[in-house]
Amino acid sequence: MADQMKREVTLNIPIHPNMELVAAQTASIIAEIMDFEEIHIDEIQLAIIETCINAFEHSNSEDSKVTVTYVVTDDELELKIADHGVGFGTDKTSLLTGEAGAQAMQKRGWGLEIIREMMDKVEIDSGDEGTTITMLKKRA
Amino acid sequence: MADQMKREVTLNIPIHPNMELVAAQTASIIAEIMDFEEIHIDEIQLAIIETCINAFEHSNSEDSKVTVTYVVTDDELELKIADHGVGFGTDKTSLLTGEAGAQAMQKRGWGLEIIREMMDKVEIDSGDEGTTITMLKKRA
Amino acid sequence: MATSFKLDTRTEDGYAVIQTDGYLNGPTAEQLAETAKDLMNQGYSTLVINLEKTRLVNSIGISILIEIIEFLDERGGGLHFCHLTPVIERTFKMMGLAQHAEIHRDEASATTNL
Amino acid sequence: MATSFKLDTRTEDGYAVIQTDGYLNGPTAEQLAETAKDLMNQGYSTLVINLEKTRLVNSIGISILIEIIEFLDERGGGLHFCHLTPVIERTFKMMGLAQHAEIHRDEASATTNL
Ligand SMILES: Nc1ncnc2c1ncn2[C@@H]1O[C@H](COP(=O)(O)OP(=O)(O)O)[C@@H](O)[C@H]1O
Ligand SMILES: Nc1ncnc2c1ncn2[C@@H]1O[C@H](COP(=O)(O)OP(=O)(O)O)[C@@H](O)[C@H]1O
Repeated sequence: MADQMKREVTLNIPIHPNMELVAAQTASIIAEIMDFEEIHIDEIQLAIIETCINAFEHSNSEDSKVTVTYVVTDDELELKIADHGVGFGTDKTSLLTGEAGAQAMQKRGWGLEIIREMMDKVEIDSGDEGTTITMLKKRA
Repeated sequence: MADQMKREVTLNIPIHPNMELVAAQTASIIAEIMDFEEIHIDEIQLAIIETCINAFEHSNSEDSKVTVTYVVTDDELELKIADHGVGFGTDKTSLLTGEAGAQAMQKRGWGLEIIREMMDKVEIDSGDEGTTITMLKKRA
Repeated sequence: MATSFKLDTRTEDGYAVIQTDGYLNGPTAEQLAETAKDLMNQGYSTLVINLEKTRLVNSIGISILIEIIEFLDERGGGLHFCHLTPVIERTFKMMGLAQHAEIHRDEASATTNL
Repeated sequence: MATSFKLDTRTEDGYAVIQTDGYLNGPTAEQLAETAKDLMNQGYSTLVINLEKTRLVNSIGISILIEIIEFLDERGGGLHFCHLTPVIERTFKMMGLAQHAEIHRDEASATTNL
């Protein structure tokens, strides 16, 4: 199999309102250059926004920074969104979601579910050193 | 005088066609969040594009990377665009430009002049370690 | 720092239309909620929110939209949305908004039979 | 990797219109130059380039536009631009394009008297 080209863009944003838009917009133009469909670009943007606002709201990180790494290969865009905050256990996500949450019009606790819905693959690596969410979108 | 808030976004792009658009687009959304006028956002984007393609074309940098730092204060956007390439003397820019260049429809050698035209302040720091172009745009 | 976000309001016979322009997050959805409550207090119990110029809505913004629905529900009002992108529509459905608000293609179909 | 760039061509009685959509850089301006030369070879010596859907043009793209102007000049043709953003128009003027090509507000005013 031929070696795949791999290109990396990294972005550092301060934890501050609207800075998630910078991360989303950067993804949008990279995905556009990669010739992703518009609907997939919207999905990627929403997933990044939700991941960033989670880091903004919940990480309590001292350096107040989020690093986004965009790894571009021929037909996939991988995103790593990392903070140096307090981390969380995967059991934290115990609110109603899915059908039950929708029925109850549960207001919060949807972020991770939205991210999983929008992307093809999502991995959470969280601990004392912070949280890194790695997610993948294939060009359809 | 009150302390000004200062926020920094940094972006690393590989030297590769169209990656200048990523740097420009990131500036565009930051400037939009800062409430810059549309025409000034276009000016900032063009200045970044010209600076990046200069680094792409001329830097011969081994790490093949360009780092863009966006420094946001209340009413100014400062951009630093850095490569680790061969650098250049400021005497390099000896082609016809300005009126004479326009008269002759000089094809190349306009990048730095365009950058200066689009931004409020431009500083070039270039040497063996690479080139850093620092430029400033005030919100009108 | 704030993104440029705009709200346009139009009142018709029996309903009001709010047109958003820009990113719907916590603060901007709060603006929208204020406007919706004002209209409700002016007697417009049926509201149409036109999202044609909004491409991104985050989950905090949607949680505030749910509050608007609850507010209207309690007062016997009704909320209609139109011009959702496919991704916004999907997110609205995930979070249960489609149960208590109606989703339409455009303003014309949202306002027929109001 | 390439940005999505599109060219639309329309021929009229005595002139042809090329509409660009997207970023004009080296490679995309070369595409435009090829199209312009093709039209010229088909007998259309007057060309209108409509940049309505182009927001960014870099200096390498402009250098290729100058080549198109030179190509047309040598063959007695003429080039007209319309729908330039203020920044694109300023850059065209800086680099001397305005001397040998005409700049118009829109297609209608570009094609009057052609
Ligand atoms: N970057 C993060 N750092 C710390 N905790 C996080 C992070 N991301 C998510 N969490 C935890 O996961 C929970 C669920 O997140 P989410 O599904 O987005 O819902 P919400 O943000 O509305 O609570 C959060 O309440 C938080 O406890
Ligand atoms: N980042 C850089 N690294 C090395 N040389 C540079 C860099 N930026 C500009 N230069 C030098 O400055 C010259 C003038 O640049 P410019 O005005 O943009 O015109 P052009 O790129 O068309 O030659 C270039 O030809 C090059 O020699």
